[in-house]
Amino acid sequence: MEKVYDKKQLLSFYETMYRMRRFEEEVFEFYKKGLMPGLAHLYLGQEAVATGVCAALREDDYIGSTHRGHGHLIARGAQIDRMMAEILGKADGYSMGKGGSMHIMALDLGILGANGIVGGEIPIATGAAYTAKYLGTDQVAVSFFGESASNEGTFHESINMAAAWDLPIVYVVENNLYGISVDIRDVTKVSDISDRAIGYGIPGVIVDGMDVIAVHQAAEEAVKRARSGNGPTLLECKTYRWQGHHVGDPAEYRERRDPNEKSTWMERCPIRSFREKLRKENITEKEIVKIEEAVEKEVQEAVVFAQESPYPDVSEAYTDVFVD
Amino acid sequence: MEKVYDKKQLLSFYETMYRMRRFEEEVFEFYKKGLMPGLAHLYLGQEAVATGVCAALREDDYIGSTHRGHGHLIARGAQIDRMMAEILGKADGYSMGKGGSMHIMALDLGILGANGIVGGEIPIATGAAYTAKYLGTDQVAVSFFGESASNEGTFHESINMAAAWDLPIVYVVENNLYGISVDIRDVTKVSDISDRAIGYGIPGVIVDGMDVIAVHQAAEEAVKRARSGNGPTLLECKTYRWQGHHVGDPAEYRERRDPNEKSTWMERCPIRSFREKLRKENITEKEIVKIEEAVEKEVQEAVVFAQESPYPDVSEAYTDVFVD
Amino acid sequence: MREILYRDAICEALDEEMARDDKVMMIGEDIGFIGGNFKTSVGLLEKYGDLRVKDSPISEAGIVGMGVGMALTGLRPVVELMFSDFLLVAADQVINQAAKIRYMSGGQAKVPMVIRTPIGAGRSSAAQHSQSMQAMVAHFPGLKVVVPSTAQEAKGLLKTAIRDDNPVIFFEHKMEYTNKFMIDDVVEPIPFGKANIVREGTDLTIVATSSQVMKSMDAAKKLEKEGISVEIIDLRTIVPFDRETVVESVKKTGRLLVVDEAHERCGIGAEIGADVMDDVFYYLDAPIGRIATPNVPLPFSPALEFPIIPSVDKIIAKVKKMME
Amino acid sequence: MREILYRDAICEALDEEMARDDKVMMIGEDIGFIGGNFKTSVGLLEKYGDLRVKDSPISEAGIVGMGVGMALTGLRPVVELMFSDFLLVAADQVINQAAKIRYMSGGQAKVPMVIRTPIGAGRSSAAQHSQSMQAMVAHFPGLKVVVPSTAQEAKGLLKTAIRDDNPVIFFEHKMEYTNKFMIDDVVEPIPFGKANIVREGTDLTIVATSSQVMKSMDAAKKLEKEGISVEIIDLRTIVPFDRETVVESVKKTGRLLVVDEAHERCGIGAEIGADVMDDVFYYLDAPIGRIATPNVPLPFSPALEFPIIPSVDKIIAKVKKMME
Ligand SMILES: Cc1ncc(C[n+]2csc(CCOP(=O)(O)OP(=O)(O)O)c2C)c(N)n1
Ligand SMILES: Cc1ncc(C[n+]2csc(CCOP(=O)(O)OP(=O)(O)O)c2C)c(N)n1
Ligand SMILES: [Mg+2]
Ligand SMILES: [Mg+2]
Repeated sequence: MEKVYDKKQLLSFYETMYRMRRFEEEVFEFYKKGLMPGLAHLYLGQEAVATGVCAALREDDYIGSTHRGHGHLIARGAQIDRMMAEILGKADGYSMGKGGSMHIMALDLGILGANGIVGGEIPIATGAAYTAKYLGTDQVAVSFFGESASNEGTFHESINMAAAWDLPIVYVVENNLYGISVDIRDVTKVSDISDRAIGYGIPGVIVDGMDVIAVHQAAEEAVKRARSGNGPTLLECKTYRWQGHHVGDPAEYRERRDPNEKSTWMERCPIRSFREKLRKENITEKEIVKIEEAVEKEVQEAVVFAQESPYPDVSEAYTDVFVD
Repeated sequence: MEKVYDKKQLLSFYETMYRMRRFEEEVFEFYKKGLMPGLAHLYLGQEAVATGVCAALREDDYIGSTHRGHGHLIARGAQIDRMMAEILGKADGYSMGKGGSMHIMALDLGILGANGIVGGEIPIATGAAYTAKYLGTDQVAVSFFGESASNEGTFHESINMAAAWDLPIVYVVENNLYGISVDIRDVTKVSDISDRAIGYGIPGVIVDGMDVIAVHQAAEEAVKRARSGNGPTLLECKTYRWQGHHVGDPAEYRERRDPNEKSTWMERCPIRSFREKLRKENITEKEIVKIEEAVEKEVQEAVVFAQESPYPDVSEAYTDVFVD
Repeated sequence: MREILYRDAICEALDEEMARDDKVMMIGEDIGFIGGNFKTSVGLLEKYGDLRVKDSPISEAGIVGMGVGMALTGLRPVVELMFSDFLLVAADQVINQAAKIRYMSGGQAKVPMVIRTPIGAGRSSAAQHSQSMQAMVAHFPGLKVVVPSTAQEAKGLLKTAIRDDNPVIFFEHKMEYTNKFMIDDVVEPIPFGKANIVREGTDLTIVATSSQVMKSMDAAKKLEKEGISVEIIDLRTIVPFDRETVVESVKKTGRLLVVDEAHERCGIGAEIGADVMDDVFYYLDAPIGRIATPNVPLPFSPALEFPIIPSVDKIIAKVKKMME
Repeated sequence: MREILYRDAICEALDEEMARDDKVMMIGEDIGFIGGNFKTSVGLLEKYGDLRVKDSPISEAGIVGMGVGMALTGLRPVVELMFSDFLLVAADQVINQAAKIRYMSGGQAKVPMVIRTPIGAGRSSAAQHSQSMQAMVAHFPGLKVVVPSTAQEAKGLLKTAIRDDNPVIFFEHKMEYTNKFMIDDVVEPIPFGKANIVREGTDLTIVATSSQVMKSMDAAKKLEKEGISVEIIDLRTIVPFDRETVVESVKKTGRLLVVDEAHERCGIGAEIGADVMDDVFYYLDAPIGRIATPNVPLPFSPALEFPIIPSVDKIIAKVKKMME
C-alpha cells in the first residue's frame, strides 16, 4: 500500500525534521556555552518519529510527551521561541520558566506536557483518550515514550485499560536502545517492545523510525484505527539518539557491544536520507535550501528571543500553585 | 506425558486440599458467629492450585502470597492452629495478632508473607528468586496472585526483570475471573493472562486449576525450568472461588453474565472430583475417611487453640517496629 | 432535617453533582456494579451509565493518571481509591503529576480532579488498610486536603471539592460510613478554608479533623462536667488552612490541642502548632499538645488497635494534663 | 586526613561494605556500567560483578520490591533511586511493605535494606527532580531516615545504614556530590540517633540536616561577628531522633530554629518543634522557628529556585528576627 505524497507534504516533513535538528543543535550550544540552567535531553537522530506521527494527527488531537520532548512539541507546532525561552528559564517561556525543558506544555496545541517522570505521562495521555471517547469527539491521543519507559508499571496499566475500553490512543515507543546508559537488551528479554501488544489484545507494529514516510504511514493506520473506535495500537519505532542521554552525557557506554554502533546508525540519518529522497523525487536543491534558510532564520530569532527574554520575577515562584 | 503418582502422594494431595477446605469453613464460621475481627478472603474452591503448585516445591523454596493466602500457607505446611490464632488476633498467632489474615508470615517455611496490597508481593517474591540466584542455591520462588493483580504495574515490572535475568521463579496466576466485583472481562481485553508471557519472552502456560494433578504437573515443569536456570514461567490456573470476595461479600455480581456461572463451576469441585478419582484408583473409602477424620480433629483443635489463645498484651503494639 | 447514613450523604453529593454537570464522572475499583466497596455510589452506574461510572481494573497509578489526563482535557473526574493506603501505589501520579502540573505549566493547565478515599483505623484492617494519609498529602504543595467530620460536612465539602478547579484529596473516615447523622434537606457546598467552631469554650482549643471532631465533642461534654470548657474547631480542610480562626481561638483560650488520626511524626498536630506558633506564643498557658496515631504501624488485633488510636478517653486525659 | 569528593566518600563506603560482607549488593538504574548517575559507584561493577552491582530497568516499584524480597531472604541490598522524587513511584513498596513487614510478621522478619537517594534543589532540575523527601518518609513508622551533612558523615552513616537490620532511607544531597571535604583516613560507622553538636553557642540552637548544616555553619560565622552565638546541631538521623541532645541545647540557649530543606508543611521543623515542646516550653525566649522550602513546587528557573530554597542569608535573617 504505497501512499502517494504531494510535494507540499514532503517538504513539510522535511521542514519539521530540519527545524527539530537545528533547534536541538542550538540548545546544545546553549549548554556548551554555559547559558542553560540544568540539562536537556536532545531529540537529535529521532526526528522522523515525531514528524511522521504528528503529521498523522488532526489539530484537535492530543499528545503526551517525555523528558525528550522538544521534537514532539515542534512536530505539534509549538513556537520554538517560547520553547527556547522556557529552556533558559525565562519569563516568555511556555511556562514562564517554571517548568523548563522537561515540562514544556502547550495545552492549546493539545500538548499535554513533557514529563520528567519516565512513564508518568502514559496514563495521562490515556486519560485524554478517555475524554475523547466520553465526549464523543473522535479525537485521538498519542503517547510518546522510550523503550525503557515500557518497563514502568504505568505503561502496563494504561495500555491494559485503553485496550479493554477501546480508547482512541496510539502508544508510540521510540526504541533508541538505551535508557540513559542501560542497554534495553540487558534488562528486557524481548527485543521488540511491540511484542507486548499481544498481552493486551491490540496490534503491535514495528516501523523503521529513521524513515519519516514509513512512520507516517504506520501512524496513519494506527490513528485511523483509534479514531474509528477500534482501540489502541502499540507502534514501535526503531531509532537512535545521536547524542548522550542529556547534553552533559558523553555516552561512552554505547560502544560496549559494537564500537560502530553509533556510526552505523548515523549513516541512516533520517534527515539526510530524506533529503536525498526528495532530490530523487524531483524536488530541487533550491526548494530545499529555501526551507533550510527559512528555518535557520526562525531558529536564530528564537535564540535571540530566548536570550533577550527577562527572567521571571521572583514573585512568580509563588503563583500558579492553585487556580484561585 | 502422563506421570504416575503413588498412593501416598495422591492421598497427600487430598489431605492438603481437604485441610484447606475445612480450615476455611471454620474461618467462615468464626465470621458468622462474630468472633473474627475484620475480614478474611477464603480460598474455598481454589484448593487444587496451591496444593498442586506447592507439592512441586522443595522444602527450602519460597512462596509469596496474597490477601487470599490461607490456602497457600496450608499448602506450604503452615501450622493451622497458629494461622487460626492469627486470624482471631491472638497472641499465639504467627504474628502475635499484629498481622491478621492478610499478613500471615511463616518465614521458616519460606513463606514470605500474605500481603494486603494487590500486586505488592510480586516483586518481593522476585527478590527472593534473585537471592537464590545470587547465592547459587538452586532454590525456586513462587509468586501467587489473582488475575486482577496482573493489572498492577508491579506484575509487569517484576516479570520483565525475572525474564531478563533468568531468575528462578514461577508466577502463578489464579484466574478466578473476579477482582472483588469486577469481572476481568470488563477491564482486560485478553481472556488468558498467560498471553502476557509473550511480551516478556517467557513461556505462558494455561492449566485447569480445578485439577490438582494437572496443576502439579504444570508446576513441576515450571519449577524444573526455574531450578535449572532457564528462568520464569507464567502459569495461569483457571479456577473459581466458591464464596464472595471476603467473608462479608454476598457476591451477587457473579450472576450478571450467566446465572449458572457459580453452580457450573461448583460442579467441578476440585476436592469432590479428586475424591472420585481416588476411588477409581483403587483407594478405599476407608483410607479417605481416615484422612478426613484426622484433618477434622486437627482443625477442631486449631479452632479451640485459637479461641483459647489470649489476646496480646497492649505493650506489643509498640514492639517489632525496628530490630533493636 | 432528616437522618442519613454518612455513606449515603457521600452518594447524594456525587449524584447531585453528576446531575448538575455532565463533565463530572467517576472511576475506581468496584464503584459501579456493586456501588462501591463502602457503598458510596450505589445506583449511580444505573443512573449515569458505564462511561460516567467506570469500574476500573486494579491499577491505582493508572486510574489516577487517567484522572489527571481527563481533568486536563475537560472532564471533572472523581477517582475513588478504595483505601487511602493505596495513595502510595499511585503516589507519583498524585504528587508529582496532579499536584504540580498547573505550576509546571506556568498556569496553563488546571486539574479539576477529586480523589475520594477512606482513612482511619478501628476495623481490624491491619497495617496496609488503616492508615490516615492526610499529613502525607498535605506535605506536598498543589493539593487541597479535605477532612470532613459529619455527613452534612461530607456532603457539603464533597460538592465544593467537585466544583473546585484544583486537585482535591477528599478523605472519608471509614468508621463513619454506616453511622447515622442528621442532615439538612438541601446541603449547599461548604467553602474550603473556613474552619467551623462547633463548640465554644474558654479554657482550651481543640482543633480536630474528620472523626476526631465527634470524639472531641464527646470528650468536651464530659470535661464540661468537670468544669473544663473546651472550644472545638472542626478544621474541615487542612489545605487551605484557616489559621485565623485557630489563632483567634487560641488567643482566647491560651491552650491548643490538635487531634488528628494520622501518624504523629511530621503529622497534622506538628504542623498546626508550628504554623500558629508565632502568633499565639505569648498567649500560651501550656505547651501546644497533639493527639495522633503513635509512630507504629497499625496492628490487626483489636486488643492492640483500639488502645493506640485516638479516643475520647485519650482526649480527656490530655486536656486534663494540659490544664494542670 | 585527606581531601575527598562527597560522591567518592559514598563510593568508598559502598566499596568497603561490599568488601567486608558478601551479602551486600546494589541494584538501581545506571549504577553499574557508568557508575551511577551521580558517579557514586564508579568501579564497583568491575570489582564486584554484575550480580552484585545490578543495572536495573526503569522500574522503581519493582526494584524496591525486589530489594525487600532480597532482604527477607538473606541479602543486604542497597537500592539506589536516582532522585528522591522517585520514592513516590515506589512508595507502596517503601512504606506499605519495607517499613511494615517486620511489624506485620510479629518480629519474624527483618528487612536490612538501604535506599540511597538524592535530595535537594539548586540544579534547575524542576518540580519532579528537586524535592527533599525526608519528611514524607519520616512520617511513616518503620523506616530509619538518615540525612548526612559532610563527606565524612555520609561515609560513616552509610556504613551504619548498610549494617543496620532495618530499612534505612539514606538521603544524599545532590548539591554536595562534587564538593570537596576533608575526611579521616579511616571512617568508622557513625551510630544512628546521636546528633552531633558541630558548633557550640549560647544564644540560639539551630538543628540542621544535610546541606543545611554547612549553610548554618556559614551563617553562624557571620552572626558571630554581630555578637550572636549560635549552637548548631547536625541531626544526622531524623529517625531515630536524638531528642535529648536537642532539648539540652535549647534549655541552654532558650531558642530553637530548625533548618531542613523539605517542604515546610508537615515538615521536619514542625516535627522537631512539637517533639521537644513539652520539655523546652518553659525555657523558650522566642517561638520555635523553622526554615524550609515553602509550600510551592520547585520551579525550574534559577531566578525562581534560588530565592525560595533555604540559604545562608535566610538563616541569618531568621536568627536575627528570633533574637529581637
Ligand atoms: C520514574 C523515573 N525513573 C528514572 C528517571 C531517570 N531517567 C530519566 S530519562 C531515563 C531514561 C529513559 O529511557 P527511555 O524511556 O528509553 O527514553 P530515552 O531517554 O531513551 O528517550 C531515566 C532513567 C526518571 N526521570 N523517572
Ligand atoms: C493495591 C490494592 N488495590 C486494591 C485492593 C483492594 N482489593 C483487595 S483484593 C482485590 C481483588 C483482587 O483480585 P485478584 O487479584 O483477582 O485476586 P482474588 O481476590 O480474585 O483472589 C482488591 C481490589 C488492594 N488490597 N490493594
Ligand atoms: Mg531509550
Ligand atoms: Mg480474581
